[in-house]
Order: sequence, then C-alpha cells, then structure tokens
Amino acid sequence: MMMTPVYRKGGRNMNNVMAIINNALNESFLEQLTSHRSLASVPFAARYRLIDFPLSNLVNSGVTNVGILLQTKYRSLMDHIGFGKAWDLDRKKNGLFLLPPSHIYQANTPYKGDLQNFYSNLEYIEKSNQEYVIITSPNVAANIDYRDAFNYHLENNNDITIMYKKINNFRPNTQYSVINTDDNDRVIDMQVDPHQKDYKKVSLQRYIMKKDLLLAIIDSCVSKGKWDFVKNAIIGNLDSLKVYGYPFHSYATIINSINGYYKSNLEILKPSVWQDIFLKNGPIYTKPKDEAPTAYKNGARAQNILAANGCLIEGAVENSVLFRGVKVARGAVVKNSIIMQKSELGKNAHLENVILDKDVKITANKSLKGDINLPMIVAKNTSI
Amino acid sequence: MMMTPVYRKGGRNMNNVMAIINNALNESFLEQLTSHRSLASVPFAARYRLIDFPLSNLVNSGVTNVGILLQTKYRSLMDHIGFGKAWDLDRKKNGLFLLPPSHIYQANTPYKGDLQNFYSNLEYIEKSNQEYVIITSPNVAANIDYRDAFNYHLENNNDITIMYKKINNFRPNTQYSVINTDDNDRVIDMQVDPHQKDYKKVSLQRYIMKKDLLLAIIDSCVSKGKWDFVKNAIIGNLDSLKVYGYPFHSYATIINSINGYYKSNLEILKPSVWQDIFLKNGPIYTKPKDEAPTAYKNGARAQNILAANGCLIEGAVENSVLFRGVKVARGAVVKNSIIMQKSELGKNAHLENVILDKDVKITANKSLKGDINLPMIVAKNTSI
Amino acid sequence: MPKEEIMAMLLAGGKGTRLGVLTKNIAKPAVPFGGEYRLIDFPLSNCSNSGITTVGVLTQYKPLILNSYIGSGSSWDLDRNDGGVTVLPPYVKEGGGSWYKGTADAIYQNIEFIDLNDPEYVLILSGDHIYRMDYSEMLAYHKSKNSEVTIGVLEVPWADTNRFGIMNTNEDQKIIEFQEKPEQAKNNLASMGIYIFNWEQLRKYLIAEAEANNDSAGDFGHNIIPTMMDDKINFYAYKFEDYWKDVGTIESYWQAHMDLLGEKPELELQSRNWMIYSVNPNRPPQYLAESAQVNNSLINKGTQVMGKIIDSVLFFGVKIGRDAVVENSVILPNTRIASGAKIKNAIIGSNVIVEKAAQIGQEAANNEITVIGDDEIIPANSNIKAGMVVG
Amino acid sequence: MPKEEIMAMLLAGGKGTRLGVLTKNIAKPAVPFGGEYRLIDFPLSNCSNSGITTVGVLTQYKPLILNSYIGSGSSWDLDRNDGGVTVLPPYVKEGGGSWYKGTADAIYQNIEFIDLNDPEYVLILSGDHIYRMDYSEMLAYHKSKNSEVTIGVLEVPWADTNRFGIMNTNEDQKIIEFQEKPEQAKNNLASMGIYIFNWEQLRKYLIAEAEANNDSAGDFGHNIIPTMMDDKINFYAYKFEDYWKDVGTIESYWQAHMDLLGEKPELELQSRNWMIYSVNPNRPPQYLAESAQVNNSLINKGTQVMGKIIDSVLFFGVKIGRDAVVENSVILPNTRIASGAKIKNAIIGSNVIVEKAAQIGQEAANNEITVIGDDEIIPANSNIKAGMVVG
Repeated sequence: MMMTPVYRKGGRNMNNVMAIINNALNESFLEQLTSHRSLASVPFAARYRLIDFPLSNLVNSGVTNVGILLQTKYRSLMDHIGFGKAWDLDRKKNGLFLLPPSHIYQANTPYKGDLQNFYSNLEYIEKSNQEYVIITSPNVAANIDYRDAFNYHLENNNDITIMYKKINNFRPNTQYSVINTDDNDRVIDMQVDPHQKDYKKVSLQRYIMKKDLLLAIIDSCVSKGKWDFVKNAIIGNLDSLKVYGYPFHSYATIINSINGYYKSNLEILKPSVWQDIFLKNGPIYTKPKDEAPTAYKNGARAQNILAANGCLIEGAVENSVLFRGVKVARGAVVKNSIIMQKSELGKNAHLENVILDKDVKITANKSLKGDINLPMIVAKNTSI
Repeated sequence: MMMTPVYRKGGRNMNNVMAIINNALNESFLEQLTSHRSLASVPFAARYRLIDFPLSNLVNSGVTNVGILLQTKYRSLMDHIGFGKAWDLDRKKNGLFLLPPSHIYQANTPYKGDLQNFYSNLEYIEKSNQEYVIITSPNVAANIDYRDAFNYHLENNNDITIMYKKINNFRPNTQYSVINTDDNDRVIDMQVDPHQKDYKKVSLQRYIMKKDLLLAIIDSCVSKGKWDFVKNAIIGNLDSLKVYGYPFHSYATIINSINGYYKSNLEILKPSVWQDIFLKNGPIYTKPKDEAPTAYKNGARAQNILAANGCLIEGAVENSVLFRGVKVARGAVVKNSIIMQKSELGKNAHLENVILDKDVKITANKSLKGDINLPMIVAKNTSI
Repeated sequence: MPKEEIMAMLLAGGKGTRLGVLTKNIAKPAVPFGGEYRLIDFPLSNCSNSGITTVGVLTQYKPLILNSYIGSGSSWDLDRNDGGVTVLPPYVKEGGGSWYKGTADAIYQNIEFIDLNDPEYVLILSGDHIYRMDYSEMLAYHKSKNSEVTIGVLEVPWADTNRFGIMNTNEDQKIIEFQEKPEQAKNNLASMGIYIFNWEQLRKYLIAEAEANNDSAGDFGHNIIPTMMDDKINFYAYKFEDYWKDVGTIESYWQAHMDLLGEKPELELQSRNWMIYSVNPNRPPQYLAESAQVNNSLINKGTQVMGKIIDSVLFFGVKIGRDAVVENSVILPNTRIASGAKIKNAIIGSNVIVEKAAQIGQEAANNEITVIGDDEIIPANSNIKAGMVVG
Repeated sequence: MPKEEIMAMLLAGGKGTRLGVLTKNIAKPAVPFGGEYRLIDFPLSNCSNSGITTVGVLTQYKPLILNSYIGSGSSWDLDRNDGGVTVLPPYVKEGGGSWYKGTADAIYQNIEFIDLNDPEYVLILSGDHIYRMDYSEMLAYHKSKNSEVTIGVLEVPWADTNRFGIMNTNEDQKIIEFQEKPEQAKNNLASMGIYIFNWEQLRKYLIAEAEANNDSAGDFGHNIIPTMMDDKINFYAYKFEDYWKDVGTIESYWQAHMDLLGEKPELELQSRNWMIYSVNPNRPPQYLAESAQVNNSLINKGTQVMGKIIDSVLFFGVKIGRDAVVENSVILPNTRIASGAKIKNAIIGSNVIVEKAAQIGQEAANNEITVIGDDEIIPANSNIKAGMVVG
C-alpha cells in the first residue's frame, strides 16, 4: 500500500511544489461541447470532467497547492470544483485557488493570450510558499505520478522539464505540440500544431520548473509584449535554458479535436486502457453526485459499455459511454455513442456514432447516425 | 430564545423565498477602495465585509437559497464567501450560488446594465424551487429580519414590496434612491439619485416579489432593450403593478459615497448603533480568520474604538475602527480613522481623519490628516 | 444557538442478531443495502429531506465503522454550523457504563446531549427500516392534534397483528389502547417504532422510570408508553401509507432487494423527489464487457461485469467473471465472482472471493436463501447447498 | 486509503483535578486559554502544522463538550477525506466498559481504531500542555537515529528533577536509564509525555501487558516503558528547547497567562509562523469605550470594556463595566464584571457575574490567586478574600 509521508518543509518533497492548471487555452475545437462550458468541464469517461484528471494526478502525487487559471465560461467549472473538497484541497493552508481572468478588473480590453492570465495572478504565484511549480492543462487525460519526473528534474539540474509521449499515429485534424530532443532528451526544437509533423514526441503540456524561473519568464515575456505561454515562455527559451523532456509511458490522450474527444472516450472501453487511466497511480476524483445504481430492466442489452450511476436501460446499448441519469427506452438502440448526463432516448430510437450533450431528448423512433470518423454532435438541451 | 422551525414546503414559509444579492452596481464612488475589489467585499466595521450584512440578514430570516450576481473584481469576494460555510449555506440543496457576469460567455461586448446579469442567470432563477424572491444589494448595512416584511407582502397582496427608511438628513454627495408613497404606503413615485430630494423615504434596495413576476419583468425589459433594474424593472412598473413600501425602523446605513462609508464606520462606535447592527435580529456572520487576541502593550491608550483581533497597540488610538492585524507603534496616534487589515504605523506616526486600506505602511514620524468631511484615503499596499 | 423545534434521536445500536453473518463485523444500521447504501441512509436521508438538521445517532455494537461512515454528516447535508449529526456511543461515565438496556434507556442516558440542543419535540427513529417518510408532516400532524405522543403506524394484515405493538384508535386517530403483540388484536395498526414526544414531558418520564425502577427494561413499548397511557397522556396514531420494510431477517433483507427490481418497484431508488443519500464512494464507472448479459438488475459503479446477471443487485466494487451466472441474488461490496461460478437465491457478503466454477444455492427450490459472510473464500468447484450459511 | 506514515493519539481524558473549579463542567483539555483558545488547541495545531493529519482524541471525563468543540476538525484543517480527527470516548463494548486505567491502557483500548489507519509510527500526546512543536522534526530524528521509541524531553532545574520522569542519556541521546521521580537524579532531562513508537512493536507490548497483568496500571511510564527498557529496545531522547508549560495547577495556569504579556513574551500568540488554531467563535469586534483604560493586556473579540484593564487577559464575550478595575487576572468567556468591581490576581470562570463594586482578591500580597468557578454570581459589594476559591 502507498504510504502518505509527513513531508518536512522544502527541498525535494512534493509539498515544495505548487501547480497551475492553465485553463486559458483555445477550446473552440470542441465546437458545441464548449459553447457553454470551458474545456476543463467537458464531461469525459462516463462520470468525470476533463479537469478531474490533471487535478487528481497532482493530488495523488502529493501536490497540495493548485491554482486554476480561468478565462471564459467557467460557471460550470466553479460548480464542479467547488472548494476542492473532492480532492481534499479545501484547506486552510495551500489548497485550491480559482484564478479569474484579468478582464474582471479591466473590462473591454482585447485578450492577448494566456500569459495575461498568469500575469494577472502574479500575486498568488509569488505568495505561494513552494519553490517549484508544475504547469499543466486540462486537455490531457492520463494517470500521471509526477514524483519521478520531479526527481529527474532535480537530479538532471533542468531549468524546465517537459513531459512528453511518443506517438506513432497522429489523429487527423488535431492540434499537437511536438518536440524534438537530442539523445539525452534535451529539447532542441518544439512546434505548436505544425502541419507537417516531423517529430513523434508529443508534449503532454506538463512543465516543471522553479517558481522563480516562471516569474522571471513571465516578467520578461510581458515586458516585451509576448503573451503566449507555450510559444513565448517555453519555445522562446529553448536556446537559453536547459529544457529537457521526460517520457511518459502509460496511456495518455490529448483532447484537441472532436474526433480525439470521441475516440478517446471509446478507447477507454478497452480494459487495459481504463485500468491504466482509472487505477494506475491512484484514483481519479470527481465531484460526488447522489445517484442510485443503474437499473437494467427486463429485456435490456448492454455490452461493452462504461456507465455512470442513475441510468435506466430498457433498450440495447453497445460500445458506448453513458453518463449519469441516461434513459434508454425499450426498443432503442445505442451504438458507438457518447451520451451525456440525463439525456433520454424514446422507444425505438436509434443512435450510431453520435455524441449527445447533456439533457438531450430524442423522441420515439428517431434515428441519428454519424460516421465513426465524424460523429454527429447534438447540443445541450436539444429535443428532437 | 429564537426557535428554528422545521418548515413545511411552500406557502408562507421563508424556505419558499430565494434571494439575489445584486452585486452588479456602480461602485466607483468608493474610489480607491473599489479599485481592486467589488463593493461587496469592502471591509466594514472592524471585522466584516459589506456583503456579510445582507447575507447574514437573509440567513437569519430563514432564507436558504441565495444567488450573488457578480460583475467585476470579484476575486476577493469569491475568497471571502467561499462556499458559504460561514453562513451555513454550503448545502446540497439550495445554498449559495455565485453567478458570474455574461461577459465570461461573450467577451468584448459592451456592458448594458445590471439586468444583463439577471438575464444571463435566468436558468438559476427558474430552476430554484422557491415561489418568492428577495432582491438585495451589498451597499446597505443593517440587521434586518425579513419575516415581517414578507408577511406584509403576502397579506397586502403586493406585487412588489420595497423596504425603505425615513431619513431627515441626507449625506452630501451620496446617491440615494427615494420614494414617495400615498398614505397607505403605496409607492407612487421613485427617483434614483435626484439632485433635488423632495421625498424623505429612502429605498433600502430590498425588494420582495414573486419569482414569476421577476422573470416576466426581466423578459419584458430585456426584450425592449431596457437594462437597468431599478429604473426599468421597478420604476418602469410603478403604474402597472401594486408596489408598496415597507418601513424599516432600526439602524440602517446606505454606503453610496466615501463620506458615507467613513461616517458609517464611525457611527458604529456608538453603543446604541453597534447593538442594533451587530446583535438585534441575529448575528452578522463573516469568514472566520485565525487571529490571536489583540495585544495592548505597556503605555498603550485606546478609547472609543472597535477593534478586530490580532492587533498590536503600543501607541494611542481613539474614535477609530481597526481591522485585524493592525500595528500601532509606540508614540503613534490614530484619531477618527479607519485602519484596514495588517496596516502598520511606525513610531510617532500621526493619523487623523484617514482611511488606510489593507497592508499600508506608515513609517515613523509621518503625519497624515484629512478632514472629518473629506477623509484622506491611502490605497492598498502603499508605503510612505 | 437558536432553540430547535425538533431534533431526531436515531437508535442505531442494534446488533441485528437475526441477520446472522451479515452483522458479524458491523452494526445492523451499517449493513449495505440497495447496491449503494447502508440501512442508516434511509432514516438519515428522511431527516435531511424533512428539514430536521439536528440528529443524534446512538451507536453501541461495533461503533467505529458507523462513526467513520457518518463522519461530518455532509453526505446527508447534515454538516451544520449548529446541530448537524452527532454520533453517540454509550460512553463510560465516571461511575462506569453499560450498554443501553432498551430504547428508552438509550434516550435517558443521552438526556445531557438532548438538553444541549434544547428542542421542543424529539423524534425517535430506528436505524433498520427501509422507507421514505416526511417527518415534518408527522410533526405538523402532532401539533394540529395537540398530541403529546404521536406514534407512526401502518396497517398490517390481521393475521400478523400478534407480531407487532398494536394501536387501538378511535375515529379521531387518538390511541385508546396499546396492545403489545396481542393474541386478539382489536385493530391492525402496528407501531413503526417512530415516535414524536414533547421533550419536556418525555424527560420527566425517563427520569422517573430510571429512578423508580432499577430493573426496568428501559423500553418505550414496555415501560414508558404504558406508564404514560396510565396517566391519560394524549396519544395519537399517524398513519403511514407508503412502502415500509423492516429488514431484520435474512429473508426480509433479501426480499427487500427483490422489491427494488421489476418494472415499477414499490420503492424506486432512482426517484429524485426524495433523495436517499449515501457516502457515495469514489469509484470508476461500471464496465459491462462484450460478454456481459444483464437483465432486471441494479448495478452500482465500480463494478466489472463479464458474466450474466439476472434479477440481482450488485454493490460497488463487485467483479463478475466470464460465464459466471448470478441470479436472484445480492452481491455486497468488493466481492469477486470468478468465471464459471453460478449463484442463485443468495446473499454474498463483502470482500468475498467466489472462485472458479463454484456453485452456490443452485438447487434452491422453495426460495431458501444461501448466505456467504464477509471475507469468505469459496473454493473453486465447491458446491454450497441452498439454504446454507457460510461464515 | 493509503497507509499513513504517522498518526497521533491525543490523550484528552484528564479530569484535571488540580485545576479545581475550572474543570467542574469540562475536561482539562477543554479549559479555555489565552483569551481565544482551549488547551487542546495547542497539540491539535501542532499536529496540523507538522503535517500529521490523522489524529485520535481520547476523551473520557465530560466528553460532550470536547466532542462538539472538535466537530469535523475543520478549525485545525483536520477535516480530511481520509483520516482527519476522530473523537474516541471510552465506549462500552459488548462485555461492558471502564475508564482507561492509564495512558497505555487508553491506547490499548483503541488498537482497533489505530489498526484501521494502519500507521507506521504512532505519536502519543497529551492535551494539557502549552507549547509550539514541530513533530515532523521529531519524527525525522526518530528515523535518523533508527530509534524504536523516542521521547520528547526538556531540561528542568536539577532541583525539580524529583517531580518528573528523568531520562538518563548517553552522548548520542540514547536513553540508558529511566528514573521515575528520582530522589537522586542522574540527569535533568524530563519527559514531556510525548512519545513516538513504531506501531507494530508498541501494539505487541500493549497486548502482552494487558494479557499478562490484569492489575497493571496501564501506564506508559510505569508499565510499558520499563518493560521495553528491560528488553533493550532502542530509546532516544529528543530535546525540546522552546517554551513549554504544563498548566496542570491553578498557579501554573495563571502564570502561563502572565507569560503571554510583557514586551517580548516567551510564547507569542500573534506569531504567524506556527499558527495556533481554535474554533474561533463568531463575535462582534471588541469595543473599548471612551472611559476604557488598557495596559499590558490581551483582549479578545466580542468584549466590551468601559473600565480599567491592567496586566490581564480577557476572553471573548467579557464585559467590563465603568470604573471596574481588573489587574493581573484572567477573565474567562462571557463573564460580566459590573461597574466599580475590583479584581486582582484572580481567575474568573466562564459566565460569571461579578456585581457592582464587588471586591475580589484585593489584598493579595504573596501572589495568592483567587478563583471564581463557572456560572457563579458574586454579589454587589461583597469581598472575596485573596486566595479563596468560589464554586
């Protein structure tokens, strides 16, 4: 069994590391799924939101001070995160901090980039009493233990450590940041969303550095009018700093396209993948919701599915992911689909390769069919 | 002793009333005090923030569902309110809801008025399971029990009930909304900040109405491009609806100017006033802060003051309000002043008629003097 | 602290002897129920939904698990700045201590706690019944009748009246006679063990009983209520007409689970009108494999199903192997049923391992229930006969 | 639940007989201290600040107040999803129950609770000492020495060694001998009653002691430690060199308050480096009237001061009338001192009313301390002589 040690202050302990989850990213690639919520609160894997993964990873690694940079549409994220109780981060010292964007101070000035979000929360970063910082993002779902990467960062005397994963097949129409390293994993080039992907190492958008270095980089970038964290703060410093990669070998999925979102959900139906992502380095925590067990009624069929609680299944469901409270009436068939919270299918409705957002009602006998490479998306609250 | 009854559902019980604290008001009149925080989180009366008063009043009256409309600079408000634990509003059902402004959904569109905030949170209002709503504001400090006003609202069959207070002396340069009523307290006219104040009844900006009426009014106003809650939603309906006033007789102060803010703080030094405002209808709750008792050292002098915990007084303080962690060094003198959290006075410093915001450092031998009608304000973090 | 109008005292000390191996390690109110819950979730959720926010939980047998399960009470929205839920084991006072002699003695020994909360009324509940009930309606009834003691009752078949405390009422629901397990019942309204008392009055009777009678069984039904009856106190019956089940025996516990299944179960756990809350363990979603077959069953999160589930309830953390068949059974948390195992008409405890191709209760003919206690290992290919109890 | 490296067991059952009327209604660890705190806030805050997040609080005498004071533990940041603080009254088990015979018996009776948390090390603390201490440093020391039992010690004057358990150490701080209240001490390092044990080992000794010896006092100092010493277990002394005060007597309790005053008090409550947390009651700010005079005093919120306060500590809710004089005194919560009353060298309990012009301890010459117990009323113009105890 894992032991929770009593960390002494400072040094190489994980309580000397704070984290920032950068939620000020472009999220338009998820189309309707992000029209009323931020990327971080997009439902994922039957009972989670995307942010549950980076947040739980940090907590399971022993990080106890996490700031979340907010930019737009964060109401549902605030509801979900609350004061961090699900992650045991509702603390007097350290804990969870929601960091609103600068436009709540200066309305109606154009947005320049995510470094603006770091910049308007400098005071939080400065006042945190950790020496190191991990910067993560909500669009990578994995079960990561940061302790080894942090030790590597210290032992190799890196200025910046970037976690990466080697990928052979890139999903089409998906944004990747790729890196090129020398034989010692020193990062010698990095590209954000290049058309031509010459490098196979994909950045997992997890960066480890000293907090003072982060503050210095922000200061330097902002004072020169550079506002992009990855392009300016990281890539802009590849030459001048010791930036190294750290490989991640377990399952990780980058959600930078609808196709990626859809395929990642279906991928998790593989036992080897869900064991990797749900169980490997500690549990994934999420806001608890009171729901009764899922009921499979007489005549129901359910094969190769992940389902949350509170569903009522009278029809047939296969190769699909059901969030809580989904209803599938008698005679209805669901195939290769993602059905979000409280959506309902009437009798004999048919869905194939479809993503239903929350609270969608499909009436009896309707049929929707997308393609396995181009799933159909039905927006929240739609009734047809 | 007051008894907490087990309310049955619906009807005339206070658990059939929800509340909205409208924090989308103009707050610029508090100058530097609101440059980094919203009006609602302005420190008041030694250990409170302004929002503590309306929020505690609601809770003490039995209201358990409170939404807070946010507009700008709400980071400190979020920190202060948290999930409402201090008000016992961290609940599974009902509880406290922070309602962010619409610009988190549509950035860079010009702000039209506070009805926009109501409008972008219609879903919350609609889904709340109470029939009635109290709309309040953060800029009135009082200890109000809403139960009598609500009973009056029901028994008189009012469409809208406005709480008011009769005032004989208006503070200069202060915004008041005044109403004129007939002999039965029916509101026949209402003016927002008129130069010439013909009416002596000042609106306390507490409105009671049916939730359905509020929703209908919002719909009607927004569809006609009217965006001001008081001017359009209330004054615009004086002719068509039964709008009645309900008088409030205990102490209440309207904080719509620096002068009003300053004088209200000093007014609370009167025992009759602090007993009214701190003790009358139930306690004023605030976020608890861990602080040791205040220490008065050898040679200290402290007369006619309200002080929070954690202060260290070596000098002389009189007719003043000290927030937590204030330090007054030997020989320093503080008179008729408001000193906010953690501000420090060096040896032999002199302050008279001054408002020090948080974390101000006044070095030894410095002297600052405002006028009793024009206090000097020193902004947060200033060191002189 | 403002005075509370009403507080609840929940008697949760029962050992639940008739539940046998299911209560070997835990008190009866902590017994798992319905795939997700423990028995005590029902009265606690009823309190929360009824607006009763001060609840004392009287534990006794195996109190640690209940104590840690209840925690701050936040799962039932009972973590209140004033009041909330407090677990009260029978603590040892200066003069020593003993287990509660009976229901009334349990309240008597906690007078100090109740006085701290200073309620007008006290609601007495027990921790082992499955039902949804709005106690605020009962309180309103109590007040409207000017009742001094109100007892929740339900109609039972006349044939069963000899198993219950029977309330003989007049047309106004006033209780005129109380018959404990009568051979010749005059009525078929049975006590549910739910009482509303006026605290000041009850307090006097409890003290009088304890002081007058050292040998008293300290029981409401046997001691306090008869004395109050003799004193012509106003008793009223409050009739409850919804689903209610005492799950005090293996048979009724199993039957209550079967009652949750079917097209329109009498107790619909998924109904959101009156939520039943629970501690809600954090588990991954349930996974039903390509080979899974499920029919008329309730399945909780954290389960992995590769076999066949018919007319059964699976708790969180249960794993069902390929070609395993579970029928008319209740599988408690974290139990693993290996491939090829066959289970019928059974209750399988928590953390049980049923190894490959084991057979449990296969030949069940007259609905005999087979029970496997917590933490047991049922070896591969073994055959546990119908009606057996292991553990 | 991941295994914890270390958990703390806080012995908070003490009746505190030597504190007399101050512990009439409450256990010693619940006694108010320092204007804002209760004694137990010190070890609980030390645990929280040291990163120890699983704490069992063993109560016994008057457990209800401590239970409700500790609540969910959120005041000390000890409301954890795993672990956190748990209050453990000596509950009555099936075979009956009794108060803990001694410190070790208290731990023995809670083996089941400790096992649930499955720690590597157990830290034993008591609930009635005033000090700031980083237990994680002590644990690091314990590990670095490969110690099996580490005992917190502090230097006492040689003259006082006969009042303490004295550790005779070698130059490596290894304890080679333990002398309980020796007449001829070989060292002046006294035990603070703070121990770190390896749980697995301690567990064995506790069980062996309980089984072997029914008459055992069940005490660490008298029973367990001598047996372990005999077995050549590795004991190390961990020297503590900051302010530490046992407030077990009226004199030391009063003196500890006086220690908080002055220009540079040894224990600076306002220091934010190692916060002492408390339940922090919600009260209005303190109000000092035009007529107030305060000198060298600590005053908490919720107080109203119209009189003269010299060298004193006022708890929350205290009211001091016009022309009243309070000198060298400690005034506990919610006590009212009417106008003209004079109080010197006194401890005035909670909820006391000192009526007009009453005199308390005025002629105190040799620092005799006058004590008024909780809830007393001191009539107008009465004269309570120095050194008297009322209540």
